[in-house]
Amino acid sequence: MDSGNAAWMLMSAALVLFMIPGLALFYGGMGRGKSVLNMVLMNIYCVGIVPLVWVLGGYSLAQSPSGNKFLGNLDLFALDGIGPSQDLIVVAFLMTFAAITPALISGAVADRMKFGAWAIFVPIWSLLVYSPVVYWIYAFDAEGNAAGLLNTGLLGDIGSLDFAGGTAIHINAGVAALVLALLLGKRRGWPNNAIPPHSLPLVMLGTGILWFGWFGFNAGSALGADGFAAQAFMNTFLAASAGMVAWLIAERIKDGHFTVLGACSGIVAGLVAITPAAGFVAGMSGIWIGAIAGVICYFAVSLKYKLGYDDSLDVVGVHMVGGIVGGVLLGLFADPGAFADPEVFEEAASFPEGLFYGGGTELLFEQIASIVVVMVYSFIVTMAIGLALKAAIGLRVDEEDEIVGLDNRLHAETAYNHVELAGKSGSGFGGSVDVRERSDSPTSTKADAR
Amino acid sequence: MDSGNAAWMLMSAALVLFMIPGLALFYGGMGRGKSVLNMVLMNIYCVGIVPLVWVLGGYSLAQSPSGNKFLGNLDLFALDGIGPSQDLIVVAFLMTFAAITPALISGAVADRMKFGAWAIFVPIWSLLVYSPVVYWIYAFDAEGNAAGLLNTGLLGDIGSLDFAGGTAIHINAGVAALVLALLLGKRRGWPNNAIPPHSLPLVMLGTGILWFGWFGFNAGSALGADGFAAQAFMNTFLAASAGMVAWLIAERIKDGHFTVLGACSGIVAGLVAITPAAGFVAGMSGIWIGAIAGVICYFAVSLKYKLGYDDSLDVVGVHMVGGIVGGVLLGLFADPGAFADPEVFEEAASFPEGLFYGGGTELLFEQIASIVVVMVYSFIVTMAIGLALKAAIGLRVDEEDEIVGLDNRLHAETAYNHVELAGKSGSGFGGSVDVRERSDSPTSTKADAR
Amino acid sequence: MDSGNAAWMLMSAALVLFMIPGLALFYGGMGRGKSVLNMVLMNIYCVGIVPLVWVLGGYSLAQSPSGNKFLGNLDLFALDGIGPSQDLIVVAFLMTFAAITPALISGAVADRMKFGAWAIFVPIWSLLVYSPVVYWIYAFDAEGNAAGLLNTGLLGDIGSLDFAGGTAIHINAGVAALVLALLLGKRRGWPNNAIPPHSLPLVMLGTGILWFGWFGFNAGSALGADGFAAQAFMNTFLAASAGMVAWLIAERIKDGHFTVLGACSGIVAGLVAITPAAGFVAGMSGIWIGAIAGVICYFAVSLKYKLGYDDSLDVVGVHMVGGIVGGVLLGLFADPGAFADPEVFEEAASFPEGLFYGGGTELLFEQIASIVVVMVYSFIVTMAIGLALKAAIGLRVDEEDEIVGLDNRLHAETAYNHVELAGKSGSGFGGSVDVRERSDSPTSTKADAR
Amino acid sequence: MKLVTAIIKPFKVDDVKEALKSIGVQGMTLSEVQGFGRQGGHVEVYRGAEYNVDFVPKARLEVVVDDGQLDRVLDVMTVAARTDKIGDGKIWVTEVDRLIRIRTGEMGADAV
Amino acid sequence: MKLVTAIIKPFKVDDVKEALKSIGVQGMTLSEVQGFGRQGGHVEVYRGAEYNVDFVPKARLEVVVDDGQLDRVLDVMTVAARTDKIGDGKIWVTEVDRLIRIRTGEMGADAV
Amino acid sequence: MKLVTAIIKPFKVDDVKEALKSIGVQGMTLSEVQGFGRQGGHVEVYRGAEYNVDFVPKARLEVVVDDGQLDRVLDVMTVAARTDKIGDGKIWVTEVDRLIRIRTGEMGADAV
Ligand SMILES: Nc1ncnc2c1ncn2[C@@H]1O[C@H](COP(=O)(O)OP(=O)(O)O)[C@@H](O)[C@H]1O
Ligand SMILES: Nc1ncnc2c1ncn2[C@@H]1O[C@H](COP(=O)(O)OP(=O)(O)O)[C@@H](O)[C@H]1O
Ligand SMILES: Nc1ncnc2c1ncn2[C@@H]1O[C@H](COP(=O)(O)OP(=O)(O)O)[C@@H](O)[C@H]1O
Repeated sequence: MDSGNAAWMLMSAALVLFMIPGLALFYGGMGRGKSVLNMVLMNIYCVGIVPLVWVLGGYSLAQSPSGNKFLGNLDLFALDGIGPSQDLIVVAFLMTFAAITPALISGAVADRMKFGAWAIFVPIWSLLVYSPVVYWIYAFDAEGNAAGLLNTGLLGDIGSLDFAGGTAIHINAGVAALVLALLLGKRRGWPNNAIPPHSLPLVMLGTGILWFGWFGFNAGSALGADGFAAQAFMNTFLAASAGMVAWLIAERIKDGHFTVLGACSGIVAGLVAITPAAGFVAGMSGIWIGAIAGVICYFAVSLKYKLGYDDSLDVVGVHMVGGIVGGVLLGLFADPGAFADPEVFEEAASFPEGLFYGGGTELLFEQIASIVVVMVYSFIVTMAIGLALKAAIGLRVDEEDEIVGLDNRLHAETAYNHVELAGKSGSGFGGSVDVRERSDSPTSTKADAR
Repeated sequence: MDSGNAAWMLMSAALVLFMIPGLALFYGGMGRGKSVLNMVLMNIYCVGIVPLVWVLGGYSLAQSPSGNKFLGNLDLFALDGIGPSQDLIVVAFLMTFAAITPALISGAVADRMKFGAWAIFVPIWSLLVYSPVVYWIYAFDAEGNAAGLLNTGLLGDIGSLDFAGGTAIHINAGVAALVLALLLGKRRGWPNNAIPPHSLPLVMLGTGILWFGWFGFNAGSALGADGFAAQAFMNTFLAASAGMVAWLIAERIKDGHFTVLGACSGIVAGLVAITPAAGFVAGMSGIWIGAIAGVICYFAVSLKYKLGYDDSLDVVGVHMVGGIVGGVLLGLFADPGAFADPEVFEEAASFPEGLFYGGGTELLFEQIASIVVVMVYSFIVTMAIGLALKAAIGLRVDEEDEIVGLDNRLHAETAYNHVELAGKSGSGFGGSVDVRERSDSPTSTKADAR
Repeated sequence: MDSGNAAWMLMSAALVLFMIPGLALFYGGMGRGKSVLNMVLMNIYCVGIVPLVWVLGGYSLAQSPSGNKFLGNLDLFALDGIGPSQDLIVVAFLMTFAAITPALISGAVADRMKFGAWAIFVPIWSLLVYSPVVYWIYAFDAEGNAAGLLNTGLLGDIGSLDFAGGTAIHINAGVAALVLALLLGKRRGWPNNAIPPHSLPLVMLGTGILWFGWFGFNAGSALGADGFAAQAFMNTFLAASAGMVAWLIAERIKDGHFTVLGACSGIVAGLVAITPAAGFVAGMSGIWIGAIAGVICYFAVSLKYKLGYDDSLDVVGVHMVGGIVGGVLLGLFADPGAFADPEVFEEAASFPEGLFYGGGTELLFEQIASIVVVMVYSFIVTMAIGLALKAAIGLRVDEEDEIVGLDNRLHAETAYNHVELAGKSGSGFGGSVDVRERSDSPTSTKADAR
Repeated sequence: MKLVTAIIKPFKVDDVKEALKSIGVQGMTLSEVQGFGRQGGHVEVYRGAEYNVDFVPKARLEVVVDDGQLDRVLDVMTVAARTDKIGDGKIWVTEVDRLIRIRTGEMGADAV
Repeated sequence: MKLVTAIIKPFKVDDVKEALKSIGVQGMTLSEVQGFGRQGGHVEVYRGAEYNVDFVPKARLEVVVDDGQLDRVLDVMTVAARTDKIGDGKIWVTEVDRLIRIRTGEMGADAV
Repeated sequence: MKLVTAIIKPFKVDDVKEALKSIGVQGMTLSEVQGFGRQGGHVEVYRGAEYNVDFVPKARLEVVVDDGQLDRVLDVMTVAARTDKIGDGKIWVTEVDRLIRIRTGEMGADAV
């Protein structure tokens, strides 16, 4: 790797890491003021525990050439054999993806999941669900040929495409979010009572950080600072813009007003949908993909009311649905020919074309098949992990914790303590709801297994 | 472009994009709590609509070699002929500039502009004002020679200089801001009643993001990671620091205290002023330019009280005035000789010197002439667009909307819903002012053309 | 420097600059709502004044080859002889370090220091404490050989190691923080009354920005985008993750709950501790260093209650202690052999090994000796500056200022003005505490020397 | 003396304050409250879902007045706070036994 | 008429509101307050240090009711707000001399 | 029983609370309010412009006390809240007809 490519990859890894506090603000702002810290902690915890799991075993399972289609081996345990070198940049880059994927799930379990259960769920899910799916889509054998279940072709000899993790990350996390939402059940009062975002400026800030970081996510997935990365960058940019505008128009027509939450949701929907396609489409395709995702996701976030699952912060509606939209549209818009210029990306020529660019329906079917496989696998294994945890320690907090708020009851903290009426003494904790209650229900007992 | 230059340009484009949520926080925090979302949406909307307009036509108008001094043609419609390649990075980089320029204007129209009018104003202004001005300053013919009205020399044979958009962006947007402030009139109660920033921590955060992003804005305008970029980086750094310190000293002397809003305004003033000069001055000039801008802008933000226009968040006082200060001082401090080392920037030798570096007054007059031309053009065309919109759909919201707050009335949202007194049911919307009022004035009617 | 390395260094300098608003939020959120602006201003003021001091004299004192072991000369006054070139990137990169170091101190003086005293303290401390210490650790003579007191070896012929500023920055600032906390005395009511963080979401955001920026801090200290930088990046990542997890576990066991403040503190503790070691350790050492620092700092932040100094936001407990942990552990974990591959870093071979990698105890003793020297010097000189300022203008605000809040009394601002009950007129300042009081104690008098 | 408590629309605070000032009222105390009343039962649409909103923001003004001033104060307040739309609010009056100005220790009518 | 003021636990607001609605109360006013009572004197542990917490968040409900309704209202409130734990709060009743509905100018019992 | 309502300077809350505790008052309720009074009419300078500030932050303490305790409570409060500067605030007293402790259902003086 030359220094220029290395510079871009170092930067991309940092950018994706920065997405995690961005996501914490995006979700935290969208949720309740009395459980924002719980949401924040669920997110940043992922970037604590997952990197440790990743360097020990996750990376090896996901990326080592094991000779089979399903899973890597443990040859790279504790990064065995990877000394100080630029190779580490790619390990670190992928580590940020591993960390953000379970964090995405957290939005669906807002306000009601035991923190202890989450703390155990995350590393297990990372090893049992994330690493295998990544292997299927991105594994290469020792000669550098595609080796995974899904990149070698399920239905024929062409493999499905997923540039930066539409299927591996967004659909995968979205399905897991659905499973946990089903297992946890609805929040008290939902859907009759409004639970509006407690801080939309934080949501906007989180969205801004996500967009900024997503350039690292997508253009960094080119693994260098070349024309390939440039196109991925441009597609990411246009899809987010188009997603925002499309969502704004849809909500203006249906609901009568333009909202900040709508603009932010549209941006994220566009970003999710372009993720699998960023390095495989050219020209104005990014606009189409973003705009279509913006409209479809706008409608998808209302599904939960019809179907009755409490996907609190719309992980399913935006990440799962947006990921599916992007993955399927890639079957239409994939245009490797545009990249064929050897200065851009030599190997592009070997990728399949989409329906609109002369490739027929083969890629489209591969895309759909891959998506279905990942959805089924993620659903089943996440369900198994969830049921096991439920049986072992329970997934859901007490009703009183939910009413009083998770921040106070689980974490002994309150997010905001702006008011200090009593100048000298202890009303500082005054922002909290029923702090004193803990005298009735000692923390030491209640905190167990949270 | 080698991979190192490409890496820096990818990063620079991402940095400038990140400035837009930064600007939304800077303005949003400085404004009222009841219209912060309106401000945020005006800003992020720009990075939704402008990129679409830019790739379709704006870029072509601004950058295609058309053979005249005034405007490009539409040969690059929908980026025709620009396939996946590193050229796209520059298109994307310039796209972020196009997006942020109208966003700058929004600060002047806070608390009282119809969102629908803004939504239409932005793309039109981008095509009719922004693209032509960019062409005048940055157009090159097919052989790479300066071709625009202002970079070919208005008064003689040397063109005016504008490294990263002092005239094209800050003065241009500042004048448009003045026009809209004049057309909209004053906010109710202004200037008798204080309208203090509703969240200074957000202002500080926004400023931090702007400064961070401004390194991409200015040092990215070197279009590579060379000594030229290094000097632009250093100048940007020093001018912001000096602007902050100068403003703090000025306000300490005149008002008696150091303020956070003063420090932030000084930073931005310094950054604006160094923008046209960043790659043309060396040594300690950045400190002088930043410090002078800090002091002048400190006085300029009070002008509105004397002259009576309600430039709500000081777009005119900081961006227009700061841009003028920088543009004029460049006529004094320009020192292309310092860059002449071929390793730094070969072509620098062909740029004109400022008064202090042996160039006489020619550059100074060119700078002033260019600034005047852009100001006049921006004033007239913005006024025409504004008047047309005013006649067609009106620019200003109803008085009641203004009193109750734009967030609630236009966007059906409230920024903060920290308090959830009623644990179970719907007081979540409680943070809003007179939500219920909408039963009297149905959204469906009122929202029209906003 | 090739363009790739330059791109990474430009980016790294921008990243470290961005840490300063991050730090302002981290500290500001952790402190009181009525003095958050004072905290913010103490931080951003550093990035105003220090760069000016740095380019004038600080850089020259810290980095010019003067031929002695103790201090540079003033040959590089006003960057004399450093024209536009990539060398400026390194000057700017180091300038961000100079700016953030005194900002770190501010957390210890929260809620009670005169702003005027701080304004004078910062540039003096930067010249008298920061520049010399940097010289001792990082000075090179004209031939590029180590020349400073501490990098030439105190106890023998091998010098101590400090990759990115564990001793020069974190221990140095931590000791100065302790000195000022001692000189200022305790805040009213401390430690009997709780002073909880006024906004934990801001703390989390600040932490996220710090982590993001720390990649520039540490991996940028490789001065290029090579394997050395890659390893520093990976170590930085793992140490932060491990620090977070370790702190969370420690507080769960001792206090009964996982907290957001704990997670954030653990991240910072891990980052501080890996700073001196980032480019000298390999494999899983980053995890060990981060985890050990997380646990030790968790205990260290309680020391102030036992010893009775009011280190308000735990600068001593995290930065001084974390820096010592990292510096000492480097004596154990240093593994230059791992870097010996000439493609990674040729000169690594000349660095000493730690105890665990066959180097015996020599490096360990050098590390300890260097740390002690810096601590003693920083303590004495900071104490002298502090005492002089105390005698001259006083360090501590009036009791009434402290009760009412520094934002209102020193800066005439209030951080949050969310509520605008009175639609039309001046209750906008309503968020402030006793604004009116100033009629009794005119600002003009009181503001003197603040 | 009487304590007049008024629950009004937030954006009417200023009109009421000015009206009271104009008839010589020299002090009052304002707080933020949430009101539930006939206005209640409204339905909001947000992000594609419908919600009942029960409590709406109101302002609460407390003014202690001399018995003689009471009628004028009530008249002026009622007029200034009125928008003729539902949710305009209530005013209630209670008897004050004692009143003290803290600074001076003055009592009763002198302390108003 | 009477003014009933209740200081209750914040998460009980909804139960009390629903209970009052069910017996025909059509309006009430809610505010955030901080309470100090027997509950006081609790010790918190945070970041390794112990603190006394004096004031805890409470909700304050004000309801103006007809004299005839008073007993029912008090009964219903007491039951709905009770958790049987310390800190459940207080209810006090004061006499209202006059009541005005701002929108219509109605007075007295009609204005409730 | 009486309800004592005091509007005081925010940074005096703690002194008043401690003073009341010291004479055996076991409960009180605190809220944030904004006050307008003689203090009013002050001019602020910010960012080069001048503003009138009408409302300033105050704290509002409510204490229900036995008739016998009333005088002591008023004395103690007045002293503890005083700074001798304008804006120190007011205290007013109203009659309480009934008082209920929610947890136990106790009524009247027992419920204080
Ligand atoms: N019985 C009551 N007790 C206390 N406050 C009341 C009562 N009825 C109404 N309010 C207050 O008055 C406000 C306006 O009442 P509402 O019934 O909505 O309007 P209107 O009085 O115009 O018919 C309510 O939001 C509430 O704060
Ligand atoms: N004398 C009083 N005056 C005013 N408010 C009181 C008084 N006593 C208690 N309160 C309020 O009632 C709340 C509950 O009182 P507390 O003594 O804690 O519980 P309980 O009434 O269940 O014994 C307090 O937090 C305070 O807001
Ligand atoms: N008539 C009144 N009714 C209700 N509250 C009042 C009244 N007069 C004063 N207050 C409250 O008392 C506070 C202090 O009153 P002010 O006139 O400023 O000071 P002082 O009583 O020391 O002369 C005011 O801010 C306001 O909250």
